Amino acid sequence: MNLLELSGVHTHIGAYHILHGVDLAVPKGQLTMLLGRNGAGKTTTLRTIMGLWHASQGRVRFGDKEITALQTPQIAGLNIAYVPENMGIFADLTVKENMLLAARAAKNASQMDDARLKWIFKLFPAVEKFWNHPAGKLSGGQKQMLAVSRAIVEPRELLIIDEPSKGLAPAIINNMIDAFDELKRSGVTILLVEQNINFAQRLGDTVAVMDNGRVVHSGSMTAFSADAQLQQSLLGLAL
Amino acid sequence: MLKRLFSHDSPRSHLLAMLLITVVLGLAFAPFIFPGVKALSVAAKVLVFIVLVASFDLLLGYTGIVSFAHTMFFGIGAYGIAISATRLGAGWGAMLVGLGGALVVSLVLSFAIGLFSLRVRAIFFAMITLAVASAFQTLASQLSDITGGEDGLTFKLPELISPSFEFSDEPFLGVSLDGRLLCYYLLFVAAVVLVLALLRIVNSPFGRVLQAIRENEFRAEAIGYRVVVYRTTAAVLSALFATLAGAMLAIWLRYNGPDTSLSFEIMVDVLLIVVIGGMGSIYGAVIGATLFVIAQSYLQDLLKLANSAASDLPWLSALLSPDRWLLWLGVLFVLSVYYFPTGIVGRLRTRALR
Amino acid sequence: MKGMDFDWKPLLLVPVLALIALPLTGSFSTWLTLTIAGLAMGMIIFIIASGLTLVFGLMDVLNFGHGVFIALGAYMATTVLGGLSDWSTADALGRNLMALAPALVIAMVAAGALGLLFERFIVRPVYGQHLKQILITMGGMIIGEELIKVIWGPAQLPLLPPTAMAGTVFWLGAAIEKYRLFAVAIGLVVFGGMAWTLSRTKVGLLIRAGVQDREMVESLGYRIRRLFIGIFVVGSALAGLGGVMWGLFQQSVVPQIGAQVNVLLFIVIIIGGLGSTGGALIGALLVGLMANYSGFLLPKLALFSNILLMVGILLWRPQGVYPVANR
Amino acid sequence: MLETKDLTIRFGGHVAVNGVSCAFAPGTLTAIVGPNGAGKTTYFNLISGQLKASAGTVSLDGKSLSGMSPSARTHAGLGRAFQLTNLFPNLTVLENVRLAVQATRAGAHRHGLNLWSIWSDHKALIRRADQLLAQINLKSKEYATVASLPHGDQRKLEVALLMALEPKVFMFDEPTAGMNAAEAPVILDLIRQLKKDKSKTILLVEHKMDVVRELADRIIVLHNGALVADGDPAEVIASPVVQEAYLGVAPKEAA
Amino acid sequence: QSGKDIRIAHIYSNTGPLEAYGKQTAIGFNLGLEYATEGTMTVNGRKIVVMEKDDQGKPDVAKSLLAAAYSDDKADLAVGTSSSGAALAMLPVAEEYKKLLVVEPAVADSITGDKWNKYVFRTSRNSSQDAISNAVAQDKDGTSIVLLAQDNAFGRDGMTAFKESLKKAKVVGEEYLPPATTDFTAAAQRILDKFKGTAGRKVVYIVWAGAANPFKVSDLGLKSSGIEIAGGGNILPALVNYKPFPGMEGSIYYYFGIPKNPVNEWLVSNHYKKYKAPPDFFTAGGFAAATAIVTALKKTGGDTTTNKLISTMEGMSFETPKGKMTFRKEDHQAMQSMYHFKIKVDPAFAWGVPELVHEIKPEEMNIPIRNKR
Ligand SMILES: Nc1ncnc2c1ncn2[C@@H]1O[C@H](COP(=O)(O)OP(=O)(O)OP(=O)(O)O)[C@@H](O)[C@H]1O
Ligand SMILES: Nc1ncnc2c1ncn2[C@@H]1O[C@H](COP(=O)(O)OP(=O)(O)OP(=O)(O)O)[C@@H](O)[C@H]1O
Ligand SMILES: [Mg+2]
Ligand SMILES: [Mg+2]
Repeated sequence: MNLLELSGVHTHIGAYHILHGVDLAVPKGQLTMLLGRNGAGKTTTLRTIMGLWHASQGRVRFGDKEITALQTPQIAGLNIAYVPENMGIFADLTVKENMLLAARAAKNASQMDDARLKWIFKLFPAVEKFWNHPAGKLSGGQKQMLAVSRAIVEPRELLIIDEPSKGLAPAIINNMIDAFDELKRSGVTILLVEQNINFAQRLGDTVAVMDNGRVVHSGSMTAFSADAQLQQSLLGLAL
Repeated sequence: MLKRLFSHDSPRSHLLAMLLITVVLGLAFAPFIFPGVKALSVAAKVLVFIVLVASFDLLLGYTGIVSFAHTMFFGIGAYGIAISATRLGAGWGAMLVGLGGALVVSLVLSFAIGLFSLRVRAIFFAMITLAVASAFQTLASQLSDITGGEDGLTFKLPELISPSFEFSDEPFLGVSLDGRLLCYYLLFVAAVVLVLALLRIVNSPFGRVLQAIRENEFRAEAIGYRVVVYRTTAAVLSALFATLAGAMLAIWLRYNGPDTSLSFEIMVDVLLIVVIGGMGSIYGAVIGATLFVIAQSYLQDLLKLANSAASDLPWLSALLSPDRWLLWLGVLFVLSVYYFPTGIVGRLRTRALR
Repeated sequence: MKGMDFDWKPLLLVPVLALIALPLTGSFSTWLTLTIAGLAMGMIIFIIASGLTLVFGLMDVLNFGHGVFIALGAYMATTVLGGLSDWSTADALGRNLMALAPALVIAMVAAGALGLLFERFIVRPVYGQHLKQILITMGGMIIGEELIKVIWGPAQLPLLPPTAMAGTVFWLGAAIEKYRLFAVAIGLVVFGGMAWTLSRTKVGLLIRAGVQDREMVESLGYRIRRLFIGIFVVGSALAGLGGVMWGLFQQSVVPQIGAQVNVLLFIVIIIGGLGSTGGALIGALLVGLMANYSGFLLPKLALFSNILLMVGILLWRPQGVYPVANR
Repeated sequence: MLETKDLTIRFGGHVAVNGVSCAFAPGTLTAIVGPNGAGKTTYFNLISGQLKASAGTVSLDGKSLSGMSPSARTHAGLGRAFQLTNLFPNLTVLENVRLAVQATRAGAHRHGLNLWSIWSDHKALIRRADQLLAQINLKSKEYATVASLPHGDQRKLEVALLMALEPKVFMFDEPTAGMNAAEAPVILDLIRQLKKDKSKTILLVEHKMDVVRELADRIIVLHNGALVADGDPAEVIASPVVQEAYLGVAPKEAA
Repeated sequence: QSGKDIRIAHIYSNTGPLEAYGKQTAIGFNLGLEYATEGTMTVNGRKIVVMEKDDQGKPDVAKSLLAAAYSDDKADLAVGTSSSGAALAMLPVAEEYKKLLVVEPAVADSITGDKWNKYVFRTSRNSSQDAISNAVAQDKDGTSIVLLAQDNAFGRDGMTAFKESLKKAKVVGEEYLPPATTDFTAAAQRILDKFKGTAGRKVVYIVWAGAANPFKVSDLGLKSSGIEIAGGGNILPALVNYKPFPGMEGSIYYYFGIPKNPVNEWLVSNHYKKYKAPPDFFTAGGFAAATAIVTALKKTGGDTTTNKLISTMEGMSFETPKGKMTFRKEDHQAMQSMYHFKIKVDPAFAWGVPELVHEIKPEEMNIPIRNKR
């Protein structure tokens, strides 16, 4: 069963026509990799799902609900977490405050789920270390960790993440791979945009490749990994 | 040749070019096309505002500094002429002394303010200039021995540009050839020269760097531009041009007072004109100032007409009463932000791109 | 954690200023009169500024039209108190309050309602764009002022405090207007309410986050739109309250009553640091004290005392005493 | 020769860069690696002048740079691309590069402010900018505004600005982060070409070990602000500190 | 000539901070014309046409409006305006165009003083008249006075004239406050200090224009030290602040209940009829300007030649709601009565009612001539 489904989605930004009929299915409980060259429209697709830009044509379905025309807070309220490409860190707020905002159920820091925080601190030690620091002062990679931590501070049904591994040291990337694996096992569905091939191969269950505002290939990761020619033609290189 | 005169900054829209030509021709022949003292006063005010607004755009539109102290320099220019004419009498020498003095004062003040602008954040800077400008206005009305206080100064200028001077008894094309006419053309020439100079400055490599600083000051510094120097220079230049605009105003009015050249109202008008015209474009200042000053000057007359037309609807006529012209000016403020987010110039240029 | 300790230095500014003034004023009772009057004046200024700390300090809306709500509040009070003049001129505190309470409430409701309209038609298109905010809110201000003139006329209207709040009490030889004591009480309530709400709920955090990156806050599932409307309305209502208090203090209202205090309010908020309720209170108290001390010692200086105060504070702390929002 | 001596910076109690002394010779590409938050970007910031050191000095060819503003250091020959893209968002791609070209030539403060010539008369600057755009495959987008570029193209432009400065020292901070695997080679090729010019000093912060392995002549490792390893790439990568703290091979708490 | 319209430009603040004042003047002026022409709006067969113009309280606007009125609209003469600054800026225009300007209601002394020219007449009182009449009202043996005024030309000039004309009372201090002052505590403390060691009656004499209520100084320790406050008259909304001070004395330019003459009766009853309210301070002034002009026009037989009008008006007397006024030949200032009043509280009125103590006739005031001819 597909938790999220886009059919024939067109998106315009101002006068520019960016997405030209995206069809994308994200199966429940799996990790879907969205690949493609720079400018293929991956980020735009994610933003369209989140309602940050609205589809001019086509439909977006989540569960059994059509979300095409919903507003962003409503969409997020359906238990979806999103990590944007630019990370969306609130630079003036401390790390703690950033996390607190992501924890919708908590009214103040003491109400955040301790066990889950501990888990996060283990994955991303920097989040704990800089708990009371302004998030704007973090290093590039630390910000990226915070952005991902925010998305997992509470259990969500769907995680949508735009390039989480950029700027992270290999050790941390390993942590993150473990984390996503764990989340997946607990039943979370994940939609990931990634450039890091290694990352993609180790985690992906299904794969979709975009080019020029369309999904030009979709299928299972194993099949895709095996077919070097397909990779070459779609991504311009072999994995 | 013509292109060089305009520093290769073409209007990039036929409609805009037509509008500009209309405005320039209209202003050049204003005394003959629009007879009457009032029309000439409006035209003169347009000239002054074109220079004032263009100078402000150098600061706001090109450098991205929001300052409310611009009218302060406008006022300094006006007071320079007013005070020297009052003290030294109605001579050309006195005018030059006043102008020179005003320029020096503006230079020093704007230099200080320009340096200060780097110390605090943008909003704070804007608010500080607001406070400084209001303090300066208070100061001008307090120093009544020099400035004439709140009543201001009425003064005489050289005979040649005074209304009483007639250099021909015969009216030419129905217009009497007097000092007022000469004065108008003095302003016209000054405005043309100053606007062309500003155009040159914003289209120089220097002007381009200002835009870069506006966009991302941090990166501009990183690629090797000394932001302090550029910003301060822009602040000083813009202040000097505003001072000249102030002098033009005083020469035309032969009067100056705190409300006339220092009030916050003028500052807001200038801001609005920049936005209506289109920020970051000297042409925007020209078009914006023309439209706004004309609208402002004739709004009351227009309302008189509307009011009598609506006289059988009492509530409507209360709103359309000429007494409430400011209400409609306020509406104009709101609508122009709604409908001209990129200003007239921006609008016309995007249209031309289609 | 370092930097998390409470920063107490700015709190000392108020007593330090008062102590510096003590030897200069010469007589103790004069000093006491000036100090109490200054603090009370500061409280009144705080009440009018409180709405703007929300709207400008937290929401980052450079609202030059804030004065409209102040004026509307004051004018509503003239109407309500005029209608209830029997009660407000009665020589009994209870009945005075019965007249004043509806005046305050109606003023706040009216200003809040206007705030709702203002947010929808004036502010909404220009969130995040300072320059346009300045222009469009100036436009809103002009429209509001003119409409007030259409409704209430252009002339100055009297607005006298109820009988029990007129006059003076004496304490240790210092003359204290009763009305100021009332204002202090209201100011403390406003301060307490705001400080509590902002520190105990996520509201303050959400607004600061929303100003920086509205999309991200929405992506986290918060309806930031509604919150912004709500805060704007509260800010406007507080301005309405401030208008009543200011009008009663001046004992008269003119349509420009709001515009006249605009610069002062911005100064208070800058001194306090953006978004800080406590900072705004300190800023307001300093402004009130400075005005009284300098008015007594050197009246000429009183004209510029606010600006000198602001420049002084900014040289010490370029972001104001307690910056919350970092812009 | 770029040299730092005891370079240190503290933020409150936190020492982000801790007494780093290191010299970088022309003709070598030094990769700087280390866990997130190790102080790599901060080290760059200290060298290029965005941050003022709490202690220590920076010098280039024997001339001290300490106390110079970032713009002065740029003129002294330091060039820098940023980790988080940092461009002129509402100007066109061409204009971005042209400004960087201009900074090194006409209009730079050394030559006066240049406020009385017309910018479009400076044809050479525009030609040079065009040339650079062609080199990084962005020529087709030269009139697009930067804000509308996809992330990957913005990263490329970031590098183009650095190339335009023609510095003696190139500092790259994760130039290929977020860049598509098909596009990254364009940047890597550029760096390879630079390496051929033996007068250039190149510093590269990079998390992708395959890239580091291929390009680096030398690796230095920063950890908690301190320089913990320095030397030949193969050796350093094999060292325990890198294996554990950085690559996380033997899982142990990092940072 | 006869048959052609007589064109009068009336420039006043129809908008801007002085809007309320300007509106009163305009009403008064039109009522005055109606009264003086007995409702015909004609003099000698020539119809009077009034062109109303709004100077927004701005001197530069007033100045160009006047020039446009004389030149574009062919006005024969002009009346205006509310703000002193604007009126001062208008004076040279009258001289340039060699046309008559009747100043009303601006009060600055310099209008008929050093900035005066022969085309300028003024029906309104000047600051000296205000100050001197107030001095007459306060000038008693054994009185010590502290002056409290705004720190601007209006405040300082008024106080100088006031001081100069005191004979018996003694000025023990002067306080000039920023015009925007709202908190008077500091001033009250300074005033208390100034009275230290004085005996006898103690009075603070206040000249103030603006929204804040300076009478609050009384509450800030002055009343309890036995210090009285005093001030000149004002418009009705401002007289509300006088209500808590029954018995306070001063002098006023006009209050509708004071003058007893047919003109005022006509004005009050017609104003009530039309506007359901009594005429105010500036209504009377506008009225006086109108009667002055019509009286002059009647004398010239409708001739609007400027020099003719000037020579007619110099020394001319005319009837106004304040009784007879006379343009002094030397400086064209209308000599007029002022009213020494005492505040009474009457529950029927929202304001403190000024009751006439004594009409101060022009002869009782020695108004200096300050212009140079
Ligand atoms: N604000 C905008 N205005 C105009 N065009 C835009 C805007 N944002 C993106 N685009 C265009 O939309 C297209 C798709 O961009 P998008 O950011 O979705 O690509 P992407 O696949 O995420 O690329 P990358 O891997 O580099 O992040 C690009 O051609 C880009 O130029
Ligand atoms: N301005 C600052 N104020 C306080 N702390 C800072 C500041 N800048 C950096 N830091 C801290 O210094 C440390 C080093 O940061 P830096 O950005 O240099 O790391 P980095 O090695 O570049 O990491 P990454 O690989 O994640 O980019 C981090 O822990 C960061 O939180
Ligand atoms: Mg992307
Ligand atoms: Mg880094």
